[in-house]
Amino acid sequence: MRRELPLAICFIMGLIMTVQFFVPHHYSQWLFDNMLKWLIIVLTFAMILGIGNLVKLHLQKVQHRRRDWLYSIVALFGVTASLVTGFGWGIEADSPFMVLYNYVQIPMQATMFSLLAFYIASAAFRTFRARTVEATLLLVAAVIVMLGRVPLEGIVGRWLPDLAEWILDYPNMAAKRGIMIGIGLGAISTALKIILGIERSWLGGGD
Amino acid sequence: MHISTDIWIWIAAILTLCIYSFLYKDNPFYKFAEHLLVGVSAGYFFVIYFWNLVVPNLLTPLKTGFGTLFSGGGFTGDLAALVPGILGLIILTRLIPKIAWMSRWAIGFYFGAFQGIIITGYMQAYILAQIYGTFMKGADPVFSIAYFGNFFGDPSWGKVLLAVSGPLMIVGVICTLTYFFFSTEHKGFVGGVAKIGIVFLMIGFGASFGYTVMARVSLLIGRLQFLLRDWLGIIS
Amino acid sequence: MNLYEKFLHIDRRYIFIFVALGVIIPLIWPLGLAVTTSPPVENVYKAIEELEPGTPVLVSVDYDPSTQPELSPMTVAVLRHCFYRDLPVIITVLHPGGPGLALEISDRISKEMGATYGEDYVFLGYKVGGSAVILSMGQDFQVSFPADYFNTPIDDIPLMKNVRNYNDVGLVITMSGSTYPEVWVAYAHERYGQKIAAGVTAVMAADYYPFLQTGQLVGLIGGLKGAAEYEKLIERPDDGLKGMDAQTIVHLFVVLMILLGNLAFFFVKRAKKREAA
Amino acid sequence: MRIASLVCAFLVLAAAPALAAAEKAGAAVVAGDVPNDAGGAIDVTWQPSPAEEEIGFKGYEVQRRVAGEPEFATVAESVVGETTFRDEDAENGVAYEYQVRVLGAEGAPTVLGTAEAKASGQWFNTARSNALAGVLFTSFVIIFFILRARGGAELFVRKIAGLEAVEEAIGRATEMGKPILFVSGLADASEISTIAAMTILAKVARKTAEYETPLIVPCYDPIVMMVEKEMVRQAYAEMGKPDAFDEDSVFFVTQSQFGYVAAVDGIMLREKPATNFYMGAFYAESLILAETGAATGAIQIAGTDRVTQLPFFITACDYTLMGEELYAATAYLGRDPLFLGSLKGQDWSKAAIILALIVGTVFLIISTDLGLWFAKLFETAAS
Repeated sequence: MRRELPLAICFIMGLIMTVQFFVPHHYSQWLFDNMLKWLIIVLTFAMILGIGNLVKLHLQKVQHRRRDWLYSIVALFGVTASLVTGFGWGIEADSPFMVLYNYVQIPMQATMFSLLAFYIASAAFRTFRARTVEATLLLVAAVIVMLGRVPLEGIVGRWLPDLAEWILDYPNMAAKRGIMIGIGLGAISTALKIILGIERSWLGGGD
Repeated sequence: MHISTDIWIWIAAILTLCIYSFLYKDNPFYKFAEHLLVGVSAGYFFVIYFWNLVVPNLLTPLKTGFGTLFSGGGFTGDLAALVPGILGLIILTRLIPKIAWMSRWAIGFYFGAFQGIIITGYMQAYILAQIYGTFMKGADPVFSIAYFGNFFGDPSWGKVLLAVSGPLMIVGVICTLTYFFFSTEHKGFVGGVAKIGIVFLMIGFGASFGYTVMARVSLLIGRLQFLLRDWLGIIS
Repeated sequence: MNLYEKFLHIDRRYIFIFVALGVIIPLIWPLGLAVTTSPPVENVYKAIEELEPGTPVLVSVDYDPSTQPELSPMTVAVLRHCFYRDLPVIITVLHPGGPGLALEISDRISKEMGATYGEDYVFLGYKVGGSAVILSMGQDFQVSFPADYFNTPIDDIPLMKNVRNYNDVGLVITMSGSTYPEVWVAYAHERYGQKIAAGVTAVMAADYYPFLQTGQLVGLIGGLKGAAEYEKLIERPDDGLKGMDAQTIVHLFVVLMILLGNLAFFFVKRAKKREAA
Repeated sequence: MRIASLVCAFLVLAAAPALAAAEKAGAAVVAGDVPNDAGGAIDVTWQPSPAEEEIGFKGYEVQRRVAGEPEFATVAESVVGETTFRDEDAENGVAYEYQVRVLGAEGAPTVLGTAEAKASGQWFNTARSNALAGVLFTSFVIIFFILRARGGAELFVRKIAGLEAVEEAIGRATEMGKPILFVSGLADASEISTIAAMTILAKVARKTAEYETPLIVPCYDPIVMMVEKEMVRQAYAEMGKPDAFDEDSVFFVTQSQFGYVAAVDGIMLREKPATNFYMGAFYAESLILAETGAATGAIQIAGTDRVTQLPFFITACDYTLMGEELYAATAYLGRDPLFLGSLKGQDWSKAAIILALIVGTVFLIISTDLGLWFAKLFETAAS
């Protein structure tokens, strides 16, 4: 019951969803469409556990006055604000929830994202050194593509962007394809091991 | 210069600066923004999933389904929503240590279903489509003797590229795949082929890196436009 | 530690400052670097140029604020182009994060261009469903959009009186940072033969080149560079071209840093070899 | 074994000419069930009418009626530039009669022809027979080698630098008395890379349990958190250190991509882990994490199957497991013969694919048509 049943459920579901792929009939389509929704609903229930975990950790920090406990109050305030506005007034376009989203969450997320512009520059400087043949290849390809994407045609001519495009379309694509085929095989192999119950560490411990 | 008078623009601008302060070093402003972002966003996704998924796909169908059932209409497809409902509740058994093991049933269901989708999906997108793509570019083969014929008939840079690019692609895929052999030592012939594979990998990684720089800069442009235009009104 | 070594271990915060300045300066004082146009973008421009005045164009704002820096400039440029050419614009949104952006842009550009709501453009708002919405518009706009964003029944909107389904739409342009163009192609193009053009982020552009080869997309605007090209075509410089200045500067800066880094690295290595010898 | 895929693909190719033949037979209008679908749709195609060339041609009109009923109803009008129509509104099993009319410049429309068809849903998608052949082939090979490994066959695997470094990196953290940070990607448990990351975590946790090195596992997905917590608990129990397991070491952060990154960046600067693991699915944030980690001086070991993010990990981390190596890591770290067997199976599948690529190339050299025919065996249908 405790270990065999989940393994059996996993096996059966894996088999059903594999077979489903080959069956265009509408029962099969119905199952697929609904399955995706169901799985996200299951995830939503799990989020109760996730948020519960987050709240518990921060409450503990506040309670025991651990390091940075003041900021934990901020986090708790944030969760509360989202939940209260979201369930209290709904998620219509101008609701308080969406205002919170548009003016608090979005700006911070976008700013975090934009840190990449700085890091990509510092990473390129720090790591693009011609230490070995391989590193040199990487660095030369990167520089060509970078220059190829800058509007310099007037100065150096069309050949640079064309070369950049060619590198992206052929050597780069070849490497990507090789990696992807390997990934495909590795993924199928891992999924197979899970369905067959060979890989079962997800069950965790206990009996 | 027209500084914004909208309180929300000010909040957004200040939070933006708090995050940027991290570039200098960790500091109380960043810590504040970080904790606020974590809290708000954790709640956000729960609320969004609830309204956009749980309500239309769980609560509404259950309501209609049971409504029909109790008014004598018999069982309808709406009651299929019981499946995720029950699985969801089973997940929550994790909260009760005594029966926490039951949550594995739901996890088994969740994992199993996705593995089935993965096996077929990866076969299609990662294996077949990539093999097909190695041979084909659009509706034409990447490689044909005729391309060489064209080149020798009327030599030009474009034609030599067209002729050799295809074979290069095929060789690249084979060499890269060879690099990923686990059960043979990278020595001798296999080692040589794998080395060429590494050459392709490195050129590919470099090219992708260079290709991405542009997109990342545009994100920064977006944020700075917000600060300089919407908030400070320095630019129009 | 000599100068070269110091340079190799330079505090990365100096690099950050240069990157920030490289973006801020051209935003305030645009340099106006030259941009050459490319066929995918020209084809979008041509597709709009070829439409008879009065033929509606559907612009679908299928992105959210995370990709807004790249996609809004091209949306703005396309809207301006349509208004120049007296092509009525129908705006839809398939991405839940899009309505606010679409509203802001359509408001701003219509005011600037003197376009009248209901006659020169209409904003139908967001509808959940993606592919189902695209399919339903092939039958009748009424199915998914019985009323516009402001709850006016579309029967009462002058522009929509002559528009029943895709047959009455000259071109669909989807602006997206994800896979919406594929969905548009699969449903509106494959099933109803609707002409589709797409505006996507620079990173996504490579994924959509094959669609151009097969003719499933009539044209493609990729990233800020694409927006800049479009602004050049309609001769109305704006955020795209300004952004290109900034991008060019940062690109050149990064390349310069890589070159200097390697030069310094080379000298340090040579010095070490000499010491060892 | 490729023969199986050839045979399946042959069936597909054999079916295609049959359909084409029906169109060529000369009927002005042809109607037929849409193949490989769930039903409810019929394709109507017709021969172009000479009227198309005339000035004032208004298009074609497609009409439909249930066979035997008196009246036709229009289902498509003013079709221009195309000679096909897909009726998406057909009921399965009902015989429909279609009539295509030409709307000329003036006068009444002229009937081009009629045709009858029924819609039905299929039980097997023939367009996916190559995928079926592929799945059967790879599964067979992988299971075959797993069974052989179970039989006790010795299996060799080559070294992977990133995995050799795992032990060393944990040891270093222990010596320095600093924690280890394990990030298992920013995807949910539906991603195979997340699962691979979780199994790697289980192995890493056994080592941290052994050395009693603190472990920090911030989670992006609540289900991943649940499962990882149990895995780590189990690892500590197996190493005989159940009390060393800290319940709060595996915790949920947020499902917001950059919210999560903000928090992990903060952890890196405040807890100063000596070793950072980034395993699983990563998106744009890969470089933010790796650069922040590099600035703190941590040893960084990454592994992902996101091809677009590999360049960033390769440049900014000390070791990177590329693509398939990430999945292989469990086999390496655990040395379980069954897992090693599956690696062997993957290798043989790879060899088969290389063979297919070579065969295709040879065919392309012999004749472009032959090569195209071979390439088409791998073509995938969109939906």
